[in-house]
Amino acid sequence: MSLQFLLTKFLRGAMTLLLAVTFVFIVLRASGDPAQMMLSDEASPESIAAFRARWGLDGSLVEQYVTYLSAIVQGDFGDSFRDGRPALQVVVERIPVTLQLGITALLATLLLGIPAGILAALHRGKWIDHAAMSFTIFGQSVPNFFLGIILILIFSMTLRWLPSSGTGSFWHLLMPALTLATATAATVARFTRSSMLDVLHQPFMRTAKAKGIPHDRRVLRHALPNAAIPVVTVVGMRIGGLIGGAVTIETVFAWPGVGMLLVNSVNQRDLAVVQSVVLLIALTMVVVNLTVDLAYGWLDPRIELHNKKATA
Amino acid sequence: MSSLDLSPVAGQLRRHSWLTRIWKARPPVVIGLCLGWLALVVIAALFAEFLAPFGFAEQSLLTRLKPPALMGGPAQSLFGTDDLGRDVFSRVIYAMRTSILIAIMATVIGATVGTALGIVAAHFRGWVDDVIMMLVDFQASIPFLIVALAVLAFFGNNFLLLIVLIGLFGWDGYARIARGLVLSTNGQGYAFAIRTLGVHPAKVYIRHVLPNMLGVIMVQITLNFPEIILLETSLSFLGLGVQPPGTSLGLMLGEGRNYLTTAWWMGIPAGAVIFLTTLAISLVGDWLRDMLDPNLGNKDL
Amino acid sequence: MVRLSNAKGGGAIAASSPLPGTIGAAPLLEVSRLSVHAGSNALVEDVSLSVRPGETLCLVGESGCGKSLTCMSMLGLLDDNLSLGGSIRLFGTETVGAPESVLNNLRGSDVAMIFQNPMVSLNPVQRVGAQIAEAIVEHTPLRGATVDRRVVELLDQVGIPNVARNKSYYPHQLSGGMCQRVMIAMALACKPRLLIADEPTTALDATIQAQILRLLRDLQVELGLGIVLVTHDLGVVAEIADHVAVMYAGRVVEASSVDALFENPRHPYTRALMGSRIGFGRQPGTPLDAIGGTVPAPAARPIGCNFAPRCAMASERCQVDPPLLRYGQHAVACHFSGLESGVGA
Amino acid sequence: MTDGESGVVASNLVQAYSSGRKLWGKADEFRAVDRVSLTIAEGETLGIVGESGSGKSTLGRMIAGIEAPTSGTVSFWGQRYAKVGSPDWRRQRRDVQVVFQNPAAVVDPRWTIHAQVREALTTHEALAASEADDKAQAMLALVGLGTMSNRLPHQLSGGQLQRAVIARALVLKPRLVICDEAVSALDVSVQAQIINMMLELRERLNLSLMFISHDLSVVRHISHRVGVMHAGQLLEIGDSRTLFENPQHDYTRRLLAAIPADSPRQRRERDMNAFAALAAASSPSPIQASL
Repeated sequence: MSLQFLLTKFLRGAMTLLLAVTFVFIVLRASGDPAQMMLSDEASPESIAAFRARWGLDGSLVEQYVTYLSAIVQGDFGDSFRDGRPALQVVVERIPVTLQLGITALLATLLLGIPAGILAALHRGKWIDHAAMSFTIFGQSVPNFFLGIILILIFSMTLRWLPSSGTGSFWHLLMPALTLATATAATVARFTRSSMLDVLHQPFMRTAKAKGIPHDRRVLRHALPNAAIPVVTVVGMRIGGLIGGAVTIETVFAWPGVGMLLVNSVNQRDLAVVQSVVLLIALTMVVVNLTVDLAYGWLDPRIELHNKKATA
Repeated sequence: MSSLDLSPVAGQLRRHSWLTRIWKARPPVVIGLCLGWLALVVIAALFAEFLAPFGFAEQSLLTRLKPPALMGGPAQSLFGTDDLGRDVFSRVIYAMRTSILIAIMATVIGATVGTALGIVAAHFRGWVDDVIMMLVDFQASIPFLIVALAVLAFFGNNFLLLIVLIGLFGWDGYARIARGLVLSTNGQGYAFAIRTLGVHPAKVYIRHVLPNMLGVIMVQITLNFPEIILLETSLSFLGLGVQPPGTSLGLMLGEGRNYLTTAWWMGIPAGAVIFLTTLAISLVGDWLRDMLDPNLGNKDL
Repeated sequence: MVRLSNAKGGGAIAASSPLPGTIGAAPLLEVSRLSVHAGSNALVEDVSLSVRPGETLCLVGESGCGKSLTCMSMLGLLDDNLSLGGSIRLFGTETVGAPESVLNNLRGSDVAMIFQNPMVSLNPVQRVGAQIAEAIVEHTPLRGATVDRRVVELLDQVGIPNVARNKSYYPHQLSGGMCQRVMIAMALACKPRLLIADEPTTALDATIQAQILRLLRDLQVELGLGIVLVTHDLGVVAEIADHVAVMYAGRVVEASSVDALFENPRHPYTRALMGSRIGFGRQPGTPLDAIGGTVPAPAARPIGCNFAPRCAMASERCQVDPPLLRYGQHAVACHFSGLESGVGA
Repeated sequence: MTDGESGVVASNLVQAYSSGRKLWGKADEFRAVDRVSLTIAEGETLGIVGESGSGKSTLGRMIAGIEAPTSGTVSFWGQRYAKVGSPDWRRQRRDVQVVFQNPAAVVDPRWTIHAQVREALTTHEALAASEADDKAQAMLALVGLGTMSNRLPHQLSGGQLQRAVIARALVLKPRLVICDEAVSALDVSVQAQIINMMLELRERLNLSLMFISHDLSVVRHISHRVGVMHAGQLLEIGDSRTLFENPQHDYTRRLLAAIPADSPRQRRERDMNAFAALAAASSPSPIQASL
């Protein structure tokens, strides 16, 4: 990986963040008077005036944009009107709980999706392939909130094995994490399978066979490293899906994380909090994408192709 | 020996498990069932007034939370009644109409906007391409449900905004595909070759490029449509999509969630309809892809 | 030399061997009555050939004639959905129907193979040196620094400059010609006795093709390799072959020593191929002796002689009665070119 | 078109690409074609040979006017090409046509070949429907596809499809046709059919031809004059016979030496001669020099 490659990716991430901030700014300005919206109805005229001054709402649109940007950069996302604390603080408190759910779901995605995809590709046309593909069709079609409710109905209400809501133990985590992971695991499995099949039909796999390398080692040394390259991208993309899914799943299982906070804040129009959550998620996604790009550059030596002249 | 057509291969039909045989039989049986279900959904959405025994807002406080007809409930309520005594079966039919209508309109918006922008990006290249692709990347990098929630939080909820918002979900996929196809045919492909005959680019796009793109766009629609249904039902489930007294499949499931222990039938039928519909479209889409690209067999996505 | 066996079990008819001391040596490869089927379609039918140490056999024909399938089947590299019939013996070991472990012991050690498109035939995410080392470790007891020395030696042998640097490059950092040299080095890694080359120079520029062919010839003399080389180019045949088998629509239609074939092509298809060539002996601007039509698809092959629909000499008999290959020093599958029968055209 | 000057005169053509977008510093400039000048007379066939990456295709595209040169000019029967994509440029397409290597890539897979030939015709001529049909049919008959005019591209073999593409180009009655590796992907027996057809049609239609190929034998067979491209430059250009019998440039000699032998006997003679020359002069043979 060259410096050029890294810098390009960093710039792209910064660009996405700037776009996200601009997007929120435009929505904020287009939707009416932010002073009215960001503050509660009972706010005094003085506090409204103070708010306007602080956010630079007296100036031109360009000035407002600049003020807004500098506030965001300093970590000032406004105050939550529900408890008056800085919105960012309200959000950050919830992160650990959400992270617990998200990371468990991500692990479940990888541990279910990738092996299922590899096995399906290696046994193409056999029952294991069809079982895996049936699971992926199911996983991609079932709405996660419906799956969650059905699981609650079966395991909490009827069998009474698992708690239907709340946090605290592994048993609390099990249903939400699996529900959240189902759709992403399905996508990852499908993609892994097609990527594997693609690689298995590449000429270099035939070369490895002609070299006399036994089947298992061909798969391990030649197929997997090549198939991993596109899978990394799709896993990165599905993390966005996990974050989106977490919003509904947290609501279904009353999981007190960022997702539930977002839904409640939208319902109560606690705009400072909404804006913090959106920008925080944008930042997360930028970091995720950057990580994916780095992994990509590490896995695929051809990334250098554009930067380094091929010799000999 | 890539020029050989090796499609009819008897060797593959050796030992097969029952699962394999069911899978092989998929086109006639399972796809038939899927198409049948989708036809039912469309008919229900078109003729909701005639099919539903009751109006969707018709309340009857005397018959609240009655179980489905086959489980001891009143005979006229097939799926039972909800907390306001409304007939769940009738409400599911009306909810289908809302959800399908939103999904179709949103798909049309997304497919049109996306395809058009993709073609524009590929035709003009340069900064136009850069800007459009930057927006595509942006859309792909932020979970759309979050964006939708933010917009709804700021603008408040109304039906038109909801449709436009959902319509903008997935346009990036169409744009990417259209751009890729146009670039490849413009580069060394037939669109380029036909232009060097002196044919006007607009004619080339209308006569040649668009008709050749339709198959791929259709496949993208079968991928995008279930996602759109899931997005709308998710939003409605969270109480941020279709608002009461209107009804939608997601909203019904959301309302029924509080009665899971006492009256599970309030939400489950709506959830089942969502699931079956997205499942049917996904299966038909898979099958369509195999039909459109026989070379891929069923190996690809 | 090529020996063409048939059901009567006719013995080998020895042509002069290119290398002294190998006359009568046991064949490295004996293919007899090989067929490849995709379902009910025969892609390759009744192909018999053999190769002895130090000689080069060229399989020549246009696309769709089955030459690559024949070549792939020699190392058991066909797709699972193709079924193999007949017999392929490598150093006396039958490989048709043999377990994978038997084939794996032969592949890359005693028999090596190189392919048409070297750029995509190498693993894109592994350094070329490591790919050669992998073959060595698989088949020899060499380990560690010894392997590394052997890799350097091999790359030197195939004429790669600046080995120390180039062995740690990835395939995409090398040119097509360099990649083919790496493929050849990999093939030579475990001192094979037989090299199978499937259109090894087709994807390369003319000057690179000349270099690679030269390299193969030199290595053959040096190591006494037997070579099977598949090509569609009669020029390549003229450059490198000792013996030639011309294939058309899945069958061998003519087989002989390279000199006999060029001086006296006897099958109408071989003559048509020669006529279509634009050699330097031809007056520029004059019409070529083109034949009409194209090679029939496997499912659309005629009942009689496969070439009959394009053949100027075809008679009624050719339409219904597929001619068999008459074995001999110069074997031909044509009703009109029989040596013994004396039926003239 | 003015008839004051006939044929094509290209002078000092340069095509420079910058290799990749750089974030900082100056992008590396790569000259695909570097100061090439040549002429093609009316009715003449100019062959261009070169290996991959020599710039021969880029040169062809500039002579055809489908790619504007970075600098330099092309005079086409006394006229300059209009801006690529402009209405004037579209009208000029009638006079110059390009035939590419892969015919399947340059036809609309959903249109019959007749419809595609007809479209080319009606783009430039306002014809009655039946007249356009007849002319397209006549052109297809001329290339030997008279009975197959209603087929879709995938129903034709590679050679037949290439004939259809040639028909689509020739129906416009162009002055210049540029064949860019037009027969390279075809089997030899089919290649011979197409070459014979081109030889016949260029006489009948008084075509100027630019025949680009990596195959020296094919180029030699069809061309009156031949140019040799290497690394973007036109190393030498001249009468076909002279160039092949008495090459001036070292690279041309290397190219010629790389042509496979006609027969095994010729190969042995050549190798003997090379060995004798090596022994005599103890200087490396052309093949070794390039190793």
